[in-house]
Amino acid sequence: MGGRDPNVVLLDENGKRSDGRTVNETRKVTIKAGVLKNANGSAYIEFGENKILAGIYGPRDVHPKHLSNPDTGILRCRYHMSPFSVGERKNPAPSRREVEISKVIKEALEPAVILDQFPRTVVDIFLEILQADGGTRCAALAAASVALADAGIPMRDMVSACAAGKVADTVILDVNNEEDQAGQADMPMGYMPNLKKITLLQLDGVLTPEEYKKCVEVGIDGCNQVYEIQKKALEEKYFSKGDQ
Amino acid sequence: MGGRDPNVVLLDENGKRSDGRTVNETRKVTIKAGVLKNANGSAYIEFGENKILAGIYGPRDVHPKHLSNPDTGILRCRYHMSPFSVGERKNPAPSRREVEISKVIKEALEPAVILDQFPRTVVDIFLEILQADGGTRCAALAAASVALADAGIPMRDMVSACAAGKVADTVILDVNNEEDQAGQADMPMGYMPNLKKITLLQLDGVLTPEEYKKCVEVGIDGCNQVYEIQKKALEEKYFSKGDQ
Amino acid sequence: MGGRDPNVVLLDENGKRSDGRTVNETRKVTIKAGVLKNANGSAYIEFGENKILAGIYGPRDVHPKHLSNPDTGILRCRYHMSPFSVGERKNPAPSRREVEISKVIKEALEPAVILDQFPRTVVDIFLEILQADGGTRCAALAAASVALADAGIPMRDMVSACAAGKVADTVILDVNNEEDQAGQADMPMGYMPNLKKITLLQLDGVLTPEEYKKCVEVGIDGCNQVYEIQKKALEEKYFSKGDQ
Amino acid sequence: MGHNSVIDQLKKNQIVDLLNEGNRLDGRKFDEHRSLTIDTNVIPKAEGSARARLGDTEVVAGVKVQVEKPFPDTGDKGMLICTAEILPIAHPSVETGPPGPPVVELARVVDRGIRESGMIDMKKLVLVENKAVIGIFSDNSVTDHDGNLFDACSYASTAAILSSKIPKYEIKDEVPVLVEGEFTETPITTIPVSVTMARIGEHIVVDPNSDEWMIMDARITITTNSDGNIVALQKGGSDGFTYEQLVKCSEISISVGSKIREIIKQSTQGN
Amino acid sequence: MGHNSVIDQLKKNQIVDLLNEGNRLDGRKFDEHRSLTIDTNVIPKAEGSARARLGDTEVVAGVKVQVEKPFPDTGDKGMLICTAEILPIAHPSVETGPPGPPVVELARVVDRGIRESGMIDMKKLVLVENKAVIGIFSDNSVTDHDGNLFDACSYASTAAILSSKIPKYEIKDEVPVLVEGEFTETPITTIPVSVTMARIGEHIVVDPNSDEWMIMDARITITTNSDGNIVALQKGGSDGFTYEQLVKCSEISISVGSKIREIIKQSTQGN
Amino acid sequence: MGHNSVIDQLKKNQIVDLLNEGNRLDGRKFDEHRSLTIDTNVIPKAEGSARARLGDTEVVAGVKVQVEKPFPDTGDKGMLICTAEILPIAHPSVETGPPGPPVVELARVVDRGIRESGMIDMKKLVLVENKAVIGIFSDNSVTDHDGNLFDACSYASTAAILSSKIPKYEIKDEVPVLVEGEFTETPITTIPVSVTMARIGEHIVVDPNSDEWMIMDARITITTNSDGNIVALQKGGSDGFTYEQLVKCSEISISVGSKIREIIKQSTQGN
Repeated sequence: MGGRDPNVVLLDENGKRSDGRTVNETRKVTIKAGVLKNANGSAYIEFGENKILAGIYGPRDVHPKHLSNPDTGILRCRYHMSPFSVGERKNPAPSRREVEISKVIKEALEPAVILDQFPRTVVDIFLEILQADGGTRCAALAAASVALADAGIPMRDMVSACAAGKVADTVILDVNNEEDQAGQADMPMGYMPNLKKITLLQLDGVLTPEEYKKCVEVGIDGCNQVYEIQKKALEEKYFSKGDQ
Repeated sequence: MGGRDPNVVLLDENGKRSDGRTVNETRKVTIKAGVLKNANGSAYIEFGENKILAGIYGPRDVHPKHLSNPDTGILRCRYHMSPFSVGERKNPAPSRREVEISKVIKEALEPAVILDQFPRTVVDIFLEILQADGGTRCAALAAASVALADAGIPMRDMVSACAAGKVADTVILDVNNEEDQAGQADMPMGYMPNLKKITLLQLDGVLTPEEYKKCVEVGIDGCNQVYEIQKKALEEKYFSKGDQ
Repeated sequence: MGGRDPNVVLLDENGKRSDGRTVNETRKVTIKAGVLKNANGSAYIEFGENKILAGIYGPRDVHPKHLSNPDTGILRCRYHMSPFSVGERKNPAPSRREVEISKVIKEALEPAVILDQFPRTVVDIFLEILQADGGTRCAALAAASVALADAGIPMRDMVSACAAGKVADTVILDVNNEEDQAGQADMPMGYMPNLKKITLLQLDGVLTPEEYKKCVEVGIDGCNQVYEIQKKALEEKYFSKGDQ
Repeated sequence: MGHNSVIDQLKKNQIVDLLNEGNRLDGRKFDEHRSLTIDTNVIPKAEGSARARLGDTEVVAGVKVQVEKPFPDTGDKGMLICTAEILPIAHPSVETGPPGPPVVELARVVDRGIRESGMIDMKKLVLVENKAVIGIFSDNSVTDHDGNLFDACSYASTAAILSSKIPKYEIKDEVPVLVEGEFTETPITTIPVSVTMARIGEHIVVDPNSDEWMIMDARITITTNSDGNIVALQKGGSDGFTYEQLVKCSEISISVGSKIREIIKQSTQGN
Repeated sequence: MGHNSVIDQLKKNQIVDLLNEGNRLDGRKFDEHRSLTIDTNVIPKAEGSARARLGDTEVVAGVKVQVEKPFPDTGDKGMLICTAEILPIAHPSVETGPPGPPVVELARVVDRGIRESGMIDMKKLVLVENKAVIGIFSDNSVTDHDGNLFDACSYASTAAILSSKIPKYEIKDEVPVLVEGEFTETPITTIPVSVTMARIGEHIVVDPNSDEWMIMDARITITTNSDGNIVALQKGGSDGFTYEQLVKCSEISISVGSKIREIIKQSTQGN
Repeated sequence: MGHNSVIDQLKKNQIVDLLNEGNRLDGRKFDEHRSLTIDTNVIPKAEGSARARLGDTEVVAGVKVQVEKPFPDTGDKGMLICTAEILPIAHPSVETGPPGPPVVELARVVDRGIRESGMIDMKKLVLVENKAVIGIFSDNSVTDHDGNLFDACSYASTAAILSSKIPKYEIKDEVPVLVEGEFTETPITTIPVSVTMARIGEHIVVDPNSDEWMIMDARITITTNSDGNIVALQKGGSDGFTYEQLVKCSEISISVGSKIREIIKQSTQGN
């Protein structure tokens, strides 16, 4: 929640947001599964102007060995921004922000994957942000779920993701970059619709207790919407083309 | 020996120093043993305005393995300054100065500890400078000795420590920060009073051969004073409270 | 090919270059083998104003172990510039340029050495640029070959080295620093005269196809000249003094 | 902290069995934090400082105040940076070297909780717009580790900032010049309080200690401000929360937060 | 990519046997590059961008244009920097962390080929001499790795630069001020094309794929410009070339280069 | 240098037995340094340089002189920085990569000995007070390692500085402008000489070679100036010294130091 410039009109008199959406509308989301040749599973997501590649390698041996767990497979995650993905060129070395986001995405996916049958192995999730426009962690998490399914990793449910937030004292769905910069709150969420579990949740910005509840509800609604698109992406790959 | 500003009066006509001490007087030193819950041994020292925590872990396994010695336990030492310990905020990454001081403190303690009976293990000494005011390496060394004793590490003797120096052409005991900045010489010393061995000695600044001898003598005298306080700290923990 | 300042006269009306050489003339090259006490083999080269030490250690155990090859010995190479070797003091940490040059020199020497009989070992080549004046990679490569021979490493041939280039629209031999800065092309070459194989080749700058062929020919000619000096250095060590 | 799956599992069973009976290993109620004591001005040479002891977890925070050149797009505001380091004296498992992901997360969550609350009025920390602003660095050194570093660091930094003073500067030709020995109050607007809760099975417990931390299913840290509003949140751990659990956690964070806020206020009074 | 000497040797024998009969494993002619498709403007928020697919190798290049302070000795020229990263999604063997020697070489060879060709007229990128110049950064992210990253990155960066636009700046009191929404053409002088060839036994093959890359004896990358001149060259690999092979390679690089140049031109037309 | 305890112990016994009879392994007297030869101007492109050979230990030192912005609190003085690197050509045990504690100590002890002696009159190296000063960098590259790098680096750097010249600068509008080809003398006030001694059992030996270095109990490096005063000292090694030993070492450092000072003077005469 950077600037909070009060001059930007984030919600007009007709309830339309700066990019024309209503308060409960996500940006346009398209997902394609199986876009990479070498990876064991992959997905490409466009979430508004966000463009993100997710690739999965594993289950495979862990290096260094002492990180492996004799009782179960483990998950690793790298969230990384390409230098050209943001306004000012990003230094390619991982920032502290990228380290933290890698960790929260990993922890959002751990409740979903079932790795007991792959002891001493690792499943690596690599997320590359090619273009960023607010909400990259949610978009990356949604892509990662599809890529894990594409890789055939056993899962209890897919994790879906979408942010809620607050602009102009109104709770809205799917905060874009401009709303994040000038708005009042941003609450990214990861959610397993079948298990009704929130597995990623963060918040920056001020909410009353009532607004907080509303944000969580709105976020869950957004996740349910994105979930349908995730399922469609897998159906398109596995049934329209008939392979596997 | 940085500035050597000739305008600072480091010794007045009555033989009093800028902080009111006589030439043979140390700053106020207080030591408390056993201040940390998790460490195997610990000590907190206030040496003038210096505030330092010492913690000991070990004897314990060495990682990486190839550093271990099959014939004896080894000692490791980290001297580290908290970012808020000095006037201008210190970068938390270890400086070359901290690397060198860690090494000389380790070598000052090696003659004291008896680790033959703990082959392939390490005793780790961690020294955290919470507030610095000149003479941190001596204060840290004195605290480390008490913490090693508190951890039950077998020792030939405790290493005590105090600096001698020269201001206004006079040899003095226990150089403080102002005297170090504006004075003529600083000679930090570590000393085992029972074995009469000097195990840490450094010098910055110009001394005649006679002044050099005087400095060593004065330093030994200071170490003997600090030694009494070190012993008192251990007595207070182990006899006044009666534990162990 | 940095500046390409057109005002510098790199070739005068008599065909003389800025340092008085003709177009087909190398700078003065002197090589001395066996200059270091501890290294298994060594050489010191002065190639014009370049001054370079080459030292060899090995065949010896590889650390870390996983880099070793059970079928053959391997080669490693470090090309490094001393801080005082160039006009503006160089940061001692290896630059990306040094990393690349280390790699191309290693690959230039690999066709020459025979390491099958030393499985699981490494031969380390360390090249220290004490003074640089253009053409350091060729000079370092020539010195490395002599040092390898001095270390008794079995070789198919020595690799010789010299650069060709283009100044004032003319193909020349052995580009010096001034010619590199103000000239039109620089083509460093490594060559095994007996096997007639080019094992190092790089090019910066614009050449027509004809000039390209001419450059390769001129470079080979230069390498042949340097080869004689390399052989002489070994002869001087092993026959004039009669040791080994 | 290392893992030993058999011991961990036994400990987990013991803790869960107790929780099912309504009890915690150390006798606390589910929504009860450990004893919190805060001493301020423990590093007198820093512009602000505090030691927070939360049970057997202990943190020293020091505040340094310096003139900084602002970032191009925020030249009308001062700077605030909170960091955290787990000192190797704090626990046998601590490794020296660059911070790993858990320490990076710790520092960023502590920083965000204080920053997003608007605790300090950043607009009042400008010396020369776009050229020189006051930078406030609050560095946390963890000296003893018995779980829940998030809250312990947050309380230490908050108290250190509350106890801090800003050196006075005069502006001469657009350059700030220090006025020796004079200070102004740090412009405080609210007191943020983070409350960290662990989910263990279906139970939510406040301020998990080290044993609870090792075996919990998931955790959540919610920071509230003096108005009782929520200003920052971070979910962690390898499992999730239901909607109902999240609502319950928000209520706990407000009620426990207001108690903690009183302790912080009293500990820093008179500064 | 890891090594397994027995498998490698069998694969090498198979490839060499085929080459001796005049065939390549994937059916290409010796001087035939793989299918090359280039899409531009794939990262609309960057000032230029392209995705290049060379067989199953895929690279995304993005161009960022920024005002930079020039180096002391080149204050009369803009700056151009090309980089390369092999993303861990690209191949199971990729390791994260600082780039090793092969990646450093990749980035430097791509950079040199474009820089030495004089593709961009650097003299036209000066805003305020010695004080402010245009810096062009072309960063390559390799997303799928099936060999010959040199050419794939080179084509992606070249196309991204060809598709790029330079934001307009007005100079006020020697300081460049961005004019929002206005752009000028990037000053292009020539189109460099790199052609990488592998020597396997006595055969020279163009655009080696991953299988060929693993078992080749030596490689050479030759970059030519629109005039058909040679502007950069890099030999690699653990063996050498004869004079005759080098001459042959230069001829191949010119003829194959001119075909590739047409593909790049057509892919970037209309930008 | 690695450790092999059995061999080390045998070597130690041999050396100690000899010392007890009054002899050293290489025939030297206890207070005798190894042969010292110094060549200056070995790196003509540097502003000063020297190669020092102390027995079979060899160091090349080069001096670079550059205009630097001074630190805020020392704007009335030039800068002097001495560094040291042990090149991997110098010994089979040398590892490349960031310097470990022994190399950091080496560089800092060499630096302190020269700096604390006041060898260079730093007040004479100011170009524009608080804005631009002369910075002198003396970098030591150890090329062959047979023990006692402290003294070999110190002698090389001292000789390199004695042989150095300072480029001349004219000040125009508070900016220093280089006057090509003109130099001034480096303002020398004294010649510091470090003398390193090892304690082996109860014996003190000067200038320990590699064998003695490996098995010594403790060491001490004492630097004296031209007046015969002591200006810097560093104790090292895993044991200590008695008061009487320290006094003896100071006397040796003065007498041996004055001999070494003559060798350095003669080697650098005419520079």
